[in-house]
Amino acid sequence: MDILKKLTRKSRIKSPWLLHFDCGSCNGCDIEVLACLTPVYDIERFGIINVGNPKHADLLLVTGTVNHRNKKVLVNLAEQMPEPKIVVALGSCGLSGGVFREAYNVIGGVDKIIPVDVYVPGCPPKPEAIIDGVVTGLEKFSKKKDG
Amino acid sequence: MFDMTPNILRNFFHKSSTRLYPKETRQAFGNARGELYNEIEACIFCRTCARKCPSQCITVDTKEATWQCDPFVCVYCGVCVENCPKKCLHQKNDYRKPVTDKEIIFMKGETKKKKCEGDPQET
Amino acid sequence: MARTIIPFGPQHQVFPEPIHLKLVLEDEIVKEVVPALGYVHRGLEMLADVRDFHQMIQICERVCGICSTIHAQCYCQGIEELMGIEIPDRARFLRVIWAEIHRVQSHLLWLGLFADAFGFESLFMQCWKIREKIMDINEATGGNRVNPSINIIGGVKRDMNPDMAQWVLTQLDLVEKEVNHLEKVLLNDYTVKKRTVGKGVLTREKAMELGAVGPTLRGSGVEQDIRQIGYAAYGELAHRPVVGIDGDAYSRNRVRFLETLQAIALVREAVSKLPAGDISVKVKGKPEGEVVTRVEQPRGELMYYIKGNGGKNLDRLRIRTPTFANIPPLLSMLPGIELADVPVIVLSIDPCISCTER
Amino acid sequence: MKEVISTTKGTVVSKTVDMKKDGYRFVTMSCVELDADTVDILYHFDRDLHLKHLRLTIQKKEAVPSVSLVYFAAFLVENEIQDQFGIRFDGLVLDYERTLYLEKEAPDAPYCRISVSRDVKSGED
Repeated sequence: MDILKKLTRKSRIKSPWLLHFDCGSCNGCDIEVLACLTPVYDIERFGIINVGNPKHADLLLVTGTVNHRNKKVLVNLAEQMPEPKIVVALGSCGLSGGVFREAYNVIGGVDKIIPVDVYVPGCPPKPEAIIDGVVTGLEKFSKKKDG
Repeated sequence: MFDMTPNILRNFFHKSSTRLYPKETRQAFGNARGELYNEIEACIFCRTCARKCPSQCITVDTKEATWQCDPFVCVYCGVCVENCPKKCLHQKNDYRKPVTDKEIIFMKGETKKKKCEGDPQET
Repeated sequence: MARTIIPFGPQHQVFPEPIHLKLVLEDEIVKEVVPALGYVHRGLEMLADVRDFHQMIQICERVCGICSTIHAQCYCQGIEELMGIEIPDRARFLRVIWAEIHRVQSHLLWLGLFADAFGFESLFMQCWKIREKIMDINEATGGNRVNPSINIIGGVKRDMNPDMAQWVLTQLDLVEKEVNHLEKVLLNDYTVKKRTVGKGVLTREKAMELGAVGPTLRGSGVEQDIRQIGYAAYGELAHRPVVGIDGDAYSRNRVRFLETLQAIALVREAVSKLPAGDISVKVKGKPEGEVVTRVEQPRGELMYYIKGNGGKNLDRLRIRTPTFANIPPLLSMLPGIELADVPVIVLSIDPCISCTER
Repeated sequence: MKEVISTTKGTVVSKTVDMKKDGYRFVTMSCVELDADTVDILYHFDRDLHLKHLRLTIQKKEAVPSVSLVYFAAFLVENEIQDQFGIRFDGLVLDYERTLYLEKEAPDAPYCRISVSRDVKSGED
């Protein structure tokens, strides 16, 4: 069993599956995440696949200022992901609320709702920065204990 | 029926369009707006940047001669750089690297003598 | 027949953004649709209270990441009208150039996502591959891939020197060549036609009544495009709206495809006519009074209502985005179609939820 | 804004019907707070790229007759105004009951900055 567990773990690091959720961003970060998946940046060459089901995902990419309505969805998605998991917050909005910090329906930052492992600054971050962020996340992932 | 096939074949015979990012890093464009930094020696702590910033990420204390910027709030719009009277604010062409912990850029300069304190117009 | 209610979204593979649709089905046929919004609502119109009217440019730009330049352009245009500022000719042409580059980017993005909605993965990848060239243009000329931030009140921030303009044109030539290769696929391919022809029909009358805008309206045969007003430099450029006939998903697809080519042609014309001179004028004073200003976004008519009170903060900033106007037509398109076609129809209006909810 | 026609609560629906007969397309509505008690509601219409506006000045506590039966497209923006200003619209085709954008945690009628007034529906829970 131990070998099997180790193998699963290793494969999760070598080929992490990614779930992307837009938590109220302006779309800029989302299209950059999508741009990462398309030919020019093509993160699938690292074995990273974009999945729609949180139960299959190892990495959660969250973009955007969190608001009162979608925070429930965010918590729900994060809870459904198997442990260990990595949460990457993208863009100024995801980190702190960015320019919208003072708006009335903005909570401001993903880390106010769920724990965040990697912060990727930028408005929006370039695809290169997103790749860096995912790689930094995976380093952290390999150190995390099994849940 | 096979209208996409010529495109796919063409892609086979062309150079791959993928940028092999971690292996080859692309030179950023000269105009690109990236990481913000301050040449603190030249800064006169006039607070123009803090006032003009649309996301209010810069805090300046004139008395203590400190300049603070929260890079996680900054939207990299470059308004502060354009408005700096001393031209001591700059943006690198490269983006800021992802980190695992939040940080704040904190800079402390020397308190300027009376001659240019608080007056951005004076050079 | 038993009725089933299927929740569609907020987190769904087809949409990059969260929108929730409650679909009431009978068998496989959609009978009724109730949209639930609010997943992206930020309330940024209220930020006019805490930010001055210059800072609002950057905020307006971030209403939507796909059409950011055009939002900022519309806002600046409104404030200029309030303050009675005439911007230099060169700035007017430069605004057109950046806006049209943005349109190409947005339409290519949409063509890709649309292909993805009916499972044509390779077409999606191809469109997005072409789009990266436009993103490079944005970065090289404006400084950022998505939010170039070039509009300021009184003109534009950055100039385009002849070398740069030439480089932009050569890049656009490459883009045009590649887009032309896709013409046969997007307009003739069996798969594309099978999934789009006759789906989500919006008749001309219905489109007018429900207040559709942009390619959704033009796809139904109405020749209306805000660029015809001739704001910025559009009055001096040859431009005729692209119009579809059938009002189905295919017709909207065709309109957007042809508009992509038209936008490239407009950039070329604007560069050739680019006058010399200043790129901005100095702005003095504060906006006072109220104004309604409109521009054509990739998704349709964008309307800003601005009310200033002579102070540095605006009294009211109201943004009516094209997707907001296109949601009622969408609700009328959906009933009567099969569940499997819902993503295709929803995407055919080019939904931009962050615009809609602001 | 050149062509602005003032209306009252009684005539707004009939004027909208006239607009529809004339072939105008409904663009949108804007709500502007004037002072603590009154707001302006502007109805924007467009025909062949030509804009026309109706202006309705009302008390915040009053209910406004909805035009969503005339122009279906108005239901979204009327719900939005209900959310943001707390003004009630009578006869909405689809009433979200002030939950279109805002959850309970969010501030009530956030766009009324001068005084937050909540329209108390008779017998509300």
